[in-house]
Amino acid sequence: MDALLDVRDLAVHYRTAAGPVRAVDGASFTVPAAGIVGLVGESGCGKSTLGRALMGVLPRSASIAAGQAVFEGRDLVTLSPAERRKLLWRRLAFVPQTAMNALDPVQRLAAQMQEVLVERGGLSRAAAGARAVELFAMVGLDAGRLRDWPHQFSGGMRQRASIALALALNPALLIADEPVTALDVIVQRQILDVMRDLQSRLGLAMILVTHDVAVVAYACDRVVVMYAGRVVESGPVRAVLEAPLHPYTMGLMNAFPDLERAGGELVPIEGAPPSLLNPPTGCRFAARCPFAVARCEKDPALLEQAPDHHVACWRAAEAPALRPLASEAATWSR
Amino acid sequence: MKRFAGRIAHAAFVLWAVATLTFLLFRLMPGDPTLNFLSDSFSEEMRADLLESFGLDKPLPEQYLIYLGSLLQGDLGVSFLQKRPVLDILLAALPNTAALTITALVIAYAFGIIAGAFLAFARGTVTEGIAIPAALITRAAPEFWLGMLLLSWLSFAWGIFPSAGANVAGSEFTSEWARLTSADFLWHLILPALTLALYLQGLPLLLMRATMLEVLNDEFIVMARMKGLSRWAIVMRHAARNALLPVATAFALGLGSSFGGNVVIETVFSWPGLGRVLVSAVQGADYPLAQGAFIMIAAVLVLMNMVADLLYAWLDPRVSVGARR
Amino acid sequence: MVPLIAANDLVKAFPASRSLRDMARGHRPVLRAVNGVSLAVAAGRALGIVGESGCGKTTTARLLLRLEEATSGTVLFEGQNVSALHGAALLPFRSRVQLVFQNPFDALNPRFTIRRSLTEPLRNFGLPAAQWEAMIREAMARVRLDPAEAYLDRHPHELSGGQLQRVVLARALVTHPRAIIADEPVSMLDVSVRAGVLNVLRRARDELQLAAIYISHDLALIRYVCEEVAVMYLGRIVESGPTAEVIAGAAHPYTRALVAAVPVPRVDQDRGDLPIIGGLPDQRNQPSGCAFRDRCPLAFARCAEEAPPLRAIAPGRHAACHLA
Amino acid sequence: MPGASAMRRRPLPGFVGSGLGFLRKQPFAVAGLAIYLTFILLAIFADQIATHDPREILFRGAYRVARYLPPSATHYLGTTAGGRDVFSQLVHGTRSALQVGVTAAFFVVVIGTLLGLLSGYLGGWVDRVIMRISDIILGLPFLPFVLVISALTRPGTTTLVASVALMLWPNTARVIRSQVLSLRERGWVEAARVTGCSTPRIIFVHIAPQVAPLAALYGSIAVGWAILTEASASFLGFGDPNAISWGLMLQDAFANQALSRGVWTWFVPPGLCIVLLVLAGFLVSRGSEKLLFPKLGD
Repeated sequence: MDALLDVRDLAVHYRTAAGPVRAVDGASFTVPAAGIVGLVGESGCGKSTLGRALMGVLPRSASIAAGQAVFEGRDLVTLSPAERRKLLWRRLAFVPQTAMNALDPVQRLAAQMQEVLVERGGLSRAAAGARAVELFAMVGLDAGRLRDWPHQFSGGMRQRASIALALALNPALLIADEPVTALDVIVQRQILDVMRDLQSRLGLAMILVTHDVAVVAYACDRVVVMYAGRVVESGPVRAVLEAPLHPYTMGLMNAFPDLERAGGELVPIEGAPPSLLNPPTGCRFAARCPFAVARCEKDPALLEQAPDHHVACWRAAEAPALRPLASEAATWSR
Repeated sequence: MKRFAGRIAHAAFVLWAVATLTFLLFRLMPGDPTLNFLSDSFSEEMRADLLESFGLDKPLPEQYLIYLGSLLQGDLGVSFLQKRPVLDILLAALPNTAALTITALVIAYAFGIIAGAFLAFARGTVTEGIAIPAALITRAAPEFWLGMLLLSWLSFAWGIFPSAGANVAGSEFTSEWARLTSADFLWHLILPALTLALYLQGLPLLLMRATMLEVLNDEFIVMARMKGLSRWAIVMRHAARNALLPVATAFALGLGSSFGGNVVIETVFSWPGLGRVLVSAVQGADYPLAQGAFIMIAAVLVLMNMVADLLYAWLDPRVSVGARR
Repeated sequence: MVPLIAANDLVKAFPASRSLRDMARGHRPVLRAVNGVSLAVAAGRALGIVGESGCGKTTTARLLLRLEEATSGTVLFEGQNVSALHGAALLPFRSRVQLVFQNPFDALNPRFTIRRSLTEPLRNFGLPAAQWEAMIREAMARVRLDPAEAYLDRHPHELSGGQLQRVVLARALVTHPRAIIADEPVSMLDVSVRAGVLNVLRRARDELQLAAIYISHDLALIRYVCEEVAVMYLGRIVESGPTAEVIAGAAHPYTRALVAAVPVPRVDQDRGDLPIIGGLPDQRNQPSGCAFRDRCPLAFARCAEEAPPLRAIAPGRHAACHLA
Repeated sequence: MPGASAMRRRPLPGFVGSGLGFLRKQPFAVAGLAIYLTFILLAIFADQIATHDPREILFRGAYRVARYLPPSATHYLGTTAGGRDVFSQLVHGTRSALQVGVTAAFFVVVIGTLLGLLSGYLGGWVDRVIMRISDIILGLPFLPFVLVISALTRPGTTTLVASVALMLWPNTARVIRSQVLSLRERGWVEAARVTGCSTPRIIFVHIAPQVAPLAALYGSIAVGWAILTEASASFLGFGDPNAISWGLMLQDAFANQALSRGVWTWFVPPGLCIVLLVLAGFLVSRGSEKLLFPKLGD
């Protein structure tokens, strides 16, 4: 497969007084040249850190400890800051979470558009103005709103503006970090529709970081499931969500209340993710997994269990038999 | 517009309250304030005359109304000792204080902002380890003592700068402006302004550093880095502009409080400003002059407090521009 | 059905910002966060209030709890009007109606041990000290925090989100309330532990025959825990009825949009376009007539002239739409 | 939030542990506390440490006042123009500095915290009244006000302390108030209301402990302000003429041409002492600031 981005054994560590926190600890996945890849996992699983590591904007206390991330043939990890700057926003752009103040509060949207288009895109001021109007139209915003300040926008509009900014220079890959988390369902759906629509019209690749399996199911073509700093399962959305191979993915699917599935008890995953300060050896999920066996004390490798469907579980081959068990609450409550 | 009107009304209320407080303060303090302020050498008759000429023989509420009325007309009374209108004395001193305060503040904030921004990027370095305690020490030192040190060193020991006054005694000028721009005045200004600036720079420095550090952690700065913008653009266009909001407010506040806070520096350098007028009036029991000086200093303070608020609102669109649907 | 807790035409108006012109005219504009909400819940039943942020659902909950004073309207508890009670007179009501918070990381005093947090309500409501320990243990067992000793002497920062939310629920249950109001009880929790907390909540309601009110933006969650649902839009209830029926056959166009927008964790959703226009309007600039009409794909002339009242459309079902 | 769950679950050290960690991680605060301790010891043992009676006029020979003596083994810092021992005055000056600083700070903290708590939690007319009063006080120029009060009443330490407390409480009250405003919205305060807590109990049992560190921080800054104000007032001649204070020493030195005579052993040490004591307050507050607001740290 011809991958636009190939992440191999990437590790990101936070330095703390108590020792390194392994936020991302050997993550591997690929992103094809077009389509939306969902990066899904619970809070603290390392998915947001991973997105920031790819953009090269980790906080001071964090650093990439190992691995590589090959984007368009070049390793983002070893790239010099100057080389990376050339790629940023032109080839690789970012859409932040709405709740964060990702837009400069004391600059009008037009100025923030201009800045990117003129300084990074090399457009003339006039051309930049026209392009800004075009971009706003693409995400469904009125051109008149370019003159507004960020705080005058509602959450959904701010997110549309962020997407317009991200698409300004026609990037090849867009990383969106929880782009709809802080939004209400209706606005959430509208934003996801905008993203899907733009992806298919512009034919670019997107990584959609989210904690919500339903968002992945609605918007993504591929999915990468992360748990405690590692990728536990990845593949096409249909394969992974309809026939999950990893017990954690099975658990996630059953833990959701479903609008159309009636009553019955929800199936919780007991326990909590392990501390990433001193993560347990072996499979990270073993402590919460109802199907754990002696073998799970050793690390399972991320292997291609079915065509294009990778999983890191010793019992992946037994998945069809485990799936029905995983949908019963009794299995998980021990 | 509405904010503007509201803020002016608020300032007017505070001014009225301060004026009333001042009135009561000078009249209701324990002991007879008139005694306090009248020299022992006055005869009983002279005292009665004086009381009458200053309206002090009338009942308190009436005095209060007269007081407020003349205050509104800008009439602050006549000095006991100098026998001149208080306002004239104050207006003569005002340019000196203004020159000193503004010069010192501009130096202090120019230096403090640049050094503070620089220090925000020097986290964990030796420079920071020295600069922060040094800034704290200048904040902890009494202004007059800093002045004494500079005086004894640069004026008495090395004889570079004059030790007192704003002009060489007996110099004549065609106009007040000519005096303020004369080389002689500026030469006299350097030492007191430097002392005041040394004392004042700690605040903008520490404030700029702190807000800068806070802003640099903001998501929109991380976004600017992701956009591949140059370091200069990130720092100047995004970080500094946001970090300067509270510093600009502090400048206005500093202007207000320095007008009255210069008292000690003006004393050390015998600088003929408002603070010096106040101190000598209080010491010399010249109560109309003391009261007038106090009210003028308070008025500047209240005014600048208001300016600070309005400035902040004006600079920050989140405050000045309402949300739109 | 005798309602345990009920609201009658609740209104909460906040003063809106005034322009100089308003001031000159002595005009005091108000924002009605809650605009005439009536509801009733019987013991052992659960009502879900669903809507977007800003629709007034949280304010409704706070009015029901008497955490805020209603501008008009009444709250009835066990048939008694509690709207006018204050101070000590309010204590019996407080001990009977409890709240489960949205953010478990913020709902417990960080300086208190779990035991102290659970003791506070018992002390405040004047229960005899001899019973405290037993009541605390009962509550801890009910929320499945076992053994209780493992948690009681710890501080909130030592527990995970799921555990904290169970403690919050235990605190609500410790005084044996009759009604419980849960404001987005799992939205701050990790996906994998949400189900556990929801199960505990549902069991507690069944076992104690509580009247329960759930506030959520998530219809799927409401579907799981509530038999009845009320949909709110801009301070008003626009539709109510049995949850399954409302979801399957929504009568109000807003409800239909909400149902269509709820994300489901399944592939191959052919869900079509969202039947709604634009985003939530500014509350100060509501359209005439039906408040939803400028977003409604079905709006027609009458909607601009006349606000549709909430009326019965089928047994147990109400909707505020001319077309329902 | 990266690694948030890991952080969240990491048990914090107990009270003792955090105290020790505080000493290790906060060199600023440790330095500040050390300075405080030194001055406290100086004040307690002033009589033992001072070499002379600070008020005694010393004589050289039979009738010559021992003025402007250079530093020596008997007079570590020489003598004043009035023939008094500088070192002994310096040591005894510690007492009045600490007395002024601590009492003023105490009243600032108590008044400011109490009014801030009431204003922030109760809101309504209580809040409006308290805030209007603080607006008015913030409209009064600080030092001129203290001078006028001192001039109109009997000058002395009590007047100074009272006027400093009167002028400084609004700052503390405002900060406490805004902290309370945000605490009031916290879930656990709401929870206290729902679980039947009385208003006084919410204010003093639930909220007050949370603002105590902030109040202490403002207290340590108020110590410095009070000392500086006392020094300035004394320097301008509005202090207690009978007290022995650093400010009066500086005034004495200034009035007696110590500057032009270059008697730096007279006017440098009192200033240094003021700097150190005020600095100690800043250092302690900076140290505790990091402890209070770890977000500012890194």
